[in-house]
Amino acid sequence: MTQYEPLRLYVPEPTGRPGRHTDFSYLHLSPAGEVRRPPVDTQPADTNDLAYELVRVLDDTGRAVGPWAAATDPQLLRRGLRAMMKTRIFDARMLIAQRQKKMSFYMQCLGEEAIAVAHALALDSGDMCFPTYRQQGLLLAREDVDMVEMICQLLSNERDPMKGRQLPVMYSYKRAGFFSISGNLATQFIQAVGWAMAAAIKGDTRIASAWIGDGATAEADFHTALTFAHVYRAPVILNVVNNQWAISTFQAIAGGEGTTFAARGVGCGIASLRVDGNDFLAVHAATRWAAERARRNLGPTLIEWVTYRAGPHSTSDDPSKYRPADDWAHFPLGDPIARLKTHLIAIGAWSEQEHEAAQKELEAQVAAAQKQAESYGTLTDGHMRSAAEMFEDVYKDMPEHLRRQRQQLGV
Amino acid sequence: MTQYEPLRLYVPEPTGRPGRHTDFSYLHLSPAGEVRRPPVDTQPADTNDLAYELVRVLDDTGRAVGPWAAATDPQLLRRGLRAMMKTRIFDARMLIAQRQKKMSFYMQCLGEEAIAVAHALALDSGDMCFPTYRQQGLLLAREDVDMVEMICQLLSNERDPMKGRQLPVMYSYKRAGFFSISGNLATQFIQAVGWAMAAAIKGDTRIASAWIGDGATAEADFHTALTFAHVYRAPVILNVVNNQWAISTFQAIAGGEGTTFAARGVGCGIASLRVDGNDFLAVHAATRWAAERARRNLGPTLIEWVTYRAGPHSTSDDPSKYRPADDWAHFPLGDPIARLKTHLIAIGAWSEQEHEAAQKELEAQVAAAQKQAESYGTLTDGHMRSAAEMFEDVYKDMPEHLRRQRQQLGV
Amino acid sequence: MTPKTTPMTMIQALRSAMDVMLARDPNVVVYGQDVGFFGGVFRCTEGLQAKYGKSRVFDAPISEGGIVGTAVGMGAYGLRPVVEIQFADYFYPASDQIVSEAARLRYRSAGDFTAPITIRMPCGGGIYGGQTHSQSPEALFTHVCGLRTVMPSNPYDAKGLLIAAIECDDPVIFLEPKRLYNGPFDGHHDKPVVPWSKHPLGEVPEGHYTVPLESASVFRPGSELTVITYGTMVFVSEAAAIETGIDAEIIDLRSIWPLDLDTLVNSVKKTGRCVVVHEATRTSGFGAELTALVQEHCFYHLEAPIERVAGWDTPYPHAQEWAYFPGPARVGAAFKRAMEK
Amino acid sequence: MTPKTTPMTMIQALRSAMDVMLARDPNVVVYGQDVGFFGGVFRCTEGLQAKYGKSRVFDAPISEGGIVGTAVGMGAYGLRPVVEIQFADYFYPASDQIVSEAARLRYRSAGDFTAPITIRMPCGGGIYGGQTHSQSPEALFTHVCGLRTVMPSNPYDAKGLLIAAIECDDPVIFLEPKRLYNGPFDGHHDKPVVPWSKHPLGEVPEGHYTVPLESASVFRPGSELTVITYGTMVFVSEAAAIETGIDAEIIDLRSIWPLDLDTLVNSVKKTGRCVVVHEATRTSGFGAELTALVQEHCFYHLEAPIERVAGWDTPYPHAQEWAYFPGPARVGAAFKRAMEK
Ligand SMILES: Cc1ncc(C[n+]2csc(CCOP(=O)(O)OP(=O)(O)O)c2C)c(N)n1
Ligand SMILES: Cc1ncc(C[n+]2csc(CCOP(=O)(O)OP(=O)(O)O)c2C)c(N)n1
Ligand SMILES: [Mg+2]
Ligand SMILES: [Mg+2]
Repeated sequence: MTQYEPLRLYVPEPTGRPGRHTDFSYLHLSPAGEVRRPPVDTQPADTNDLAYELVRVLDDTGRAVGPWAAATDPQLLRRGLRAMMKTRIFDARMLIAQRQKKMSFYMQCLGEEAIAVAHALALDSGDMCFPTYRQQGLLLAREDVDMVEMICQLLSNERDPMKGRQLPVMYSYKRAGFFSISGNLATQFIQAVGWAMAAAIKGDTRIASAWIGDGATAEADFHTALTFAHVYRAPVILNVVNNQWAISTFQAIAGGEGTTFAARGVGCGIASLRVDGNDFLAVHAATRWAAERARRNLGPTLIEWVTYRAGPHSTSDDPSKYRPADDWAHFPLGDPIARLKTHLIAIGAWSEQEHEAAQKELEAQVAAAQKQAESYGTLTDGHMRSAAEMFEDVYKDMPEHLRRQRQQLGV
Repeated sequence: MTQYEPLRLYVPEPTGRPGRHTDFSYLHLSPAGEVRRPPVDTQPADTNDLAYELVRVLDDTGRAVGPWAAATDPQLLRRGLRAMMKTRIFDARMLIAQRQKKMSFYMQCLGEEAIAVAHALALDSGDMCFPTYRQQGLLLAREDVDMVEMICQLLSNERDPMKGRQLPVMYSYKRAGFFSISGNLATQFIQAVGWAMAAAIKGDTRIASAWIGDGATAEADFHTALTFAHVYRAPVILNVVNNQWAISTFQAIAGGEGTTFAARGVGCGIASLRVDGNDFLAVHAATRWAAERARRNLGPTLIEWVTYRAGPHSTSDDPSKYRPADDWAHFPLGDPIARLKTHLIAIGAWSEQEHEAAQKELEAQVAAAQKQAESYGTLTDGHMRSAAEMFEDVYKDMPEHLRRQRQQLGV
Repeated sequence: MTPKTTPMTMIQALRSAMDVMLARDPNVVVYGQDVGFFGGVFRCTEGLQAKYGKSRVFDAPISEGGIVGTAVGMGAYGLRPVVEIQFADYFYPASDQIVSEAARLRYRSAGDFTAPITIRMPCGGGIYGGQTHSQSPEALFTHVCGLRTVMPSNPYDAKGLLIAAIECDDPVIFLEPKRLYNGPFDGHHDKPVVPWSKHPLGEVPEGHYTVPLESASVFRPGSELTVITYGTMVFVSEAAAIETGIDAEIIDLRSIWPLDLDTLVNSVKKTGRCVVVHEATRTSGFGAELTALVQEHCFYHLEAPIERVAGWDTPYPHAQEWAYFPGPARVGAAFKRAMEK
Repeated sequence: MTPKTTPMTMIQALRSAMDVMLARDPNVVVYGQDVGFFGGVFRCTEGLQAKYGKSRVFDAPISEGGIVGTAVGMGAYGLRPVVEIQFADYFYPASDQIVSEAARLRYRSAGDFTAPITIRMPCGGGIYGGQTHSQSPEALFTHVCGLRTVMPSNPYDAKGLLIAAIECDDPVIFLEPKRLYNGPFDGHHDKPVVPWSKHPLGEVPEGHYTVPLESASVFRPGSELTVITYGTMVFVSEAAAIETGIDAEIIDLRSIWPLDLDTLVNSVKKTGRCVVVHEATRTSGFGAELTALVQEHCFYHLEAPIERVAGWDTPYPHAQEWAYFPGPARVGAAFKRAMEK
């Protein structure tokens, strides 16, 4: 009777699955150096093209090309390379420690090191990041965060600064511009906007930087963050780390198919960029551009960082169940450490020898930190914060009922 | 020390306030007939321009112009005009009844009649609308919804089909494709997507139509609706009624400044249109276009309907406190009834005499319906549904504890 | 010298609290839907934007989640945001930010960050608001450790508690029984409304003062029966006491959780009988916790089962509002049952 | 003829329930985060997409609000969606859709539309999941009229209750104590895990059967003391009974609300003593309602105050998990207190 075919439910799928290679053409890459760099006071609606292109600086031979290639101090690049190497070494060792049951859980950022590290080096101290669990690079890029303390938290031992209350990787370092990580996805995204609004209300000069994964953009707080940031022109950088996966779920299920996460920003009236997240120079340049906008009262910028989650989601995950085992090897944006190393060697600011020496030195550093942290206890050896502390910090002052409960526990 | 000025909080404001005229240039209108009409299988990303333009058919002289001007049957247009007139008359009488305390509350749709009415006439029976409280036109445009029954609900009398449980205007007419209205804003937007997904899962040919106000787009469910509709290519029309106000709050506070609500759709990978909501022909044509996309498995369409909330938000509101009293008179898109009337007269399908006669006839119809409904009781005369019914429909079968409570009440 | 007082409605008292705090503490900001230019749908913030400027008092998008989420961020920065949820019925979109974030931030960060925010919300029925303008969701908040939940029953307490809430370093859910905004409503909906200007608790000091959190008040002393209640039900219970002639001691919790346990335990130990009254839905309402606490602490003093009077376990209906509302007749009947046994 | 049974873990039993219902009723659909290709982070839906196709079993975006919101819409259409919230701790973004929509749709539309949906969520601690992978939020749901809240404690009940939930025309919150997924955990975390294959309740019929909603089970008959509990705490209470030597009657509620009041009232009337046990935070936990109900219905039979054993009023800590968890020692101590007085 009707002229129409039956309706059908469409369910997106990745092209690759275990035993079947991924066709990465879905990524729509732009060649390095080809995407324009508008002035920082550009109108948000005028960034529409940038939300679909990909800002890249490093070409395949390691040269820095195009309008986003800034004259960056090689000293800073070397610092960045070392921080990325340190992050990768740190992750690798902590993974082993988790397998040895010294800690309950771990999450690495393998393959995504450039994003947090270059971002950290492009911000000012005093700026506040609202990270997810995959931005340990923000901390490891800084000189003022003690690895021993971080590992004490991972081990949930008696020096754990979170007093044993948090999952291992859920750090909080106010003094280092690192907001307390929540286990509930996306909540920090709107909080960052609130922090930025507060800075604006108080006439501060510090800005906020909000972090979220591709998968978590489907949560409400992504939308509220974009809305509030746009309405009040909040001085905030809205970072979406699109590492293609959310546990077992391909980014198309979060809405990445046929559009980009950056495009969401433009729709909401926010200047937006889509950037090669494995290109240290592009990350640094784009962050600087966005930070400049925020500091000049020009409002928020959304940046989609395109990268790949090279490791399992967490120590509870086994990606070989849902994607090709060697997927990362084929990911067209490569390895951020290898790419920056090639660049530095190409410009004569680094060498294989220096790289090897740095690798050894950093391995020793991390190992020493781990050893020291373990001397304060690990999850399983009983050297942990006292049960009495469990009742503290629920409120500023402990109410009567918690005193009674603590007493009942007999601690 | 720092090179930057202090940050400042930006808070958007309407140009007009009591005693100060609105500068409506912020609306960015396109001339009638100038916006292109792409084929229904256009790629969502290719509708970007349409999300910033304004689809209009009726020009200032009442002629239908441009690619969106379809050869619409004058019979249908006359039906639409009468339905709009009926809606306005219905609202006016119910407002008075509320002032007479026959009902607790009322909400009119003055100035927005074209949107719901033309939409209703462009859908098929069996399609399901998920409306807000301002789409009574969807019901009043139909022949199969009894005004007496509607008024019984408004009066909360003993024939109230909602059994006294709902606020007056929160209708539910499953048989007329009208989903139960919620007092909580935005919730219906994602439910419509779920309904549409269900239709697709079942291989149905019926589609869904979701409704939301400009203000409520800030809620989470707007975002989740766009995300799910996009991901699963749900057969749904996503209608945003931008009537410039959300109670006392100007649409810029919902994020309308420097962008459009239609642009949100494009960012999410959804084909989007921005349409003159006071232009009956434009509403009808755009709805047909979107419905055709949905029925052909081409996915969702978001439509921003630009209009103006001519009356107070509800009977509890006094807009003279926050906007120019004569604002509507200056609204550049005019009055939808007057505009369609002019068009019909211009094409020789209507006359002043017919208009006057229709007005009288409809007034009599509404008055008669009201009179009949009032004969079954009003809020204040005690002829209401029994208190015993209060305990029904909480669950399908009444659990023990509700039986006990009903007993306790002694009913 | 006693401070100068003025007769105020509850709305004026709440506004005065915000006014005092905006003036005293540059870190206080006030925002929410319609609270800026217009001054809120209940007019609680009227005039404050004009007085303190748009970056201290402003309109927010219709996003309860965004409002509370930004408040948490502002709190982390060092501000003391006071936000309005237009009706308590609309807090649900903010649940995650309230429960997972505001309530837990201090704990999970071991004090590194805190959320000293106040979330105001009008609650309760009696205005023909139907199921989405009448709810009393306090019990839900009391199950969330880290939150403080407060509900004043009169202008004096409203101002003093709101100032205490704003000054408190913990997140505070501040519930305002909207049926009390204009007068001490005792449940007799068919009688004329008594204005606050006729009630002693409508006399409110002009400047700064606090009513401490975690302190209940003995609203009406009595010897035969203890009534534990808060909000609108304080006056309904008073009416029931007068109408039944039972010498009931009425305790107004004011702070629902954490609460002032001693005041209620002492009273029940004295009277041996207890009725718990609230407007919220009965099952797992805060009356359940109160009942549990009283039986735990006063078991050997109780001469009869503790009675609970509450809203029925249905959504708040529109037309049958007064059959739903636990008015003086229902409360009085419970008093009698508690006395009989 | 008795139906054929197979030893199943709770995960297998839940999967079997969905399998049975997907096969029987073309209106059943299953979706949630990671439930499609991968089969769920706890593998409860493993194999179902391959068997029933992508439009019956599929992955969803990370939006609990969207998952439940679409489920409400699908329910209104006529489907019976069964959705998974990855951890109960993450239901908050869906609160508005659960409370204001699913629970109230039938009521507000006078039956015109309904929401026959099942919302599965793993709950409870004991896996070092910290404060966002350990919560037991059941009490919050029980305060919302229109919802049914269910929590099985073993594979047999899990399958029978899940089928009953899917077939139920009301929205059902289906909480799965994740610590019981693989075996009947009794709280002795330092002892080896006992698998379900060693427990009689791990024998599960292969086909369709139901465990009716609103029916509690007397998990362990006894004469000295009534223990009202559900989920993991059933086994912890059993261990406490064995260890204290107290002849406790353990009632497993199974349906938390609406509940089977008669079974518990009859038991308390028999024993005269009552302990309520749950893992959730104590204040305004469902233990408060249970305590209130028991004192209302059994006041004159009670020989001692009703004891509540529950999680402390703090977030679920990570390292101090076993000091937080109400294990057999704490439960046993309460048994003794209840017997002493
Ligand atoms: C509200 C909420 N829902 C679900 C989860 C469970 N969960 C934890 S991480 C994760 C995937 C997140 O993916 P993405 O945002 O892409 O970040 P990535 O892990 O790739 O860095 C999920 C579903 C959660 N933590 N919080
Ligand atoms: C969740 C929620 N928050 C707040 C409200 C109160 N409220 C009712 S209508 C309204 C304004 C809605 O404006 P808009 O979406 O633009 O629709 P319009 O009234 O203009 O048609 C508000 C804030 C509500 N009903 N629900
Ligand atoms: Mg990801
Ligand atoms: Mg509007």
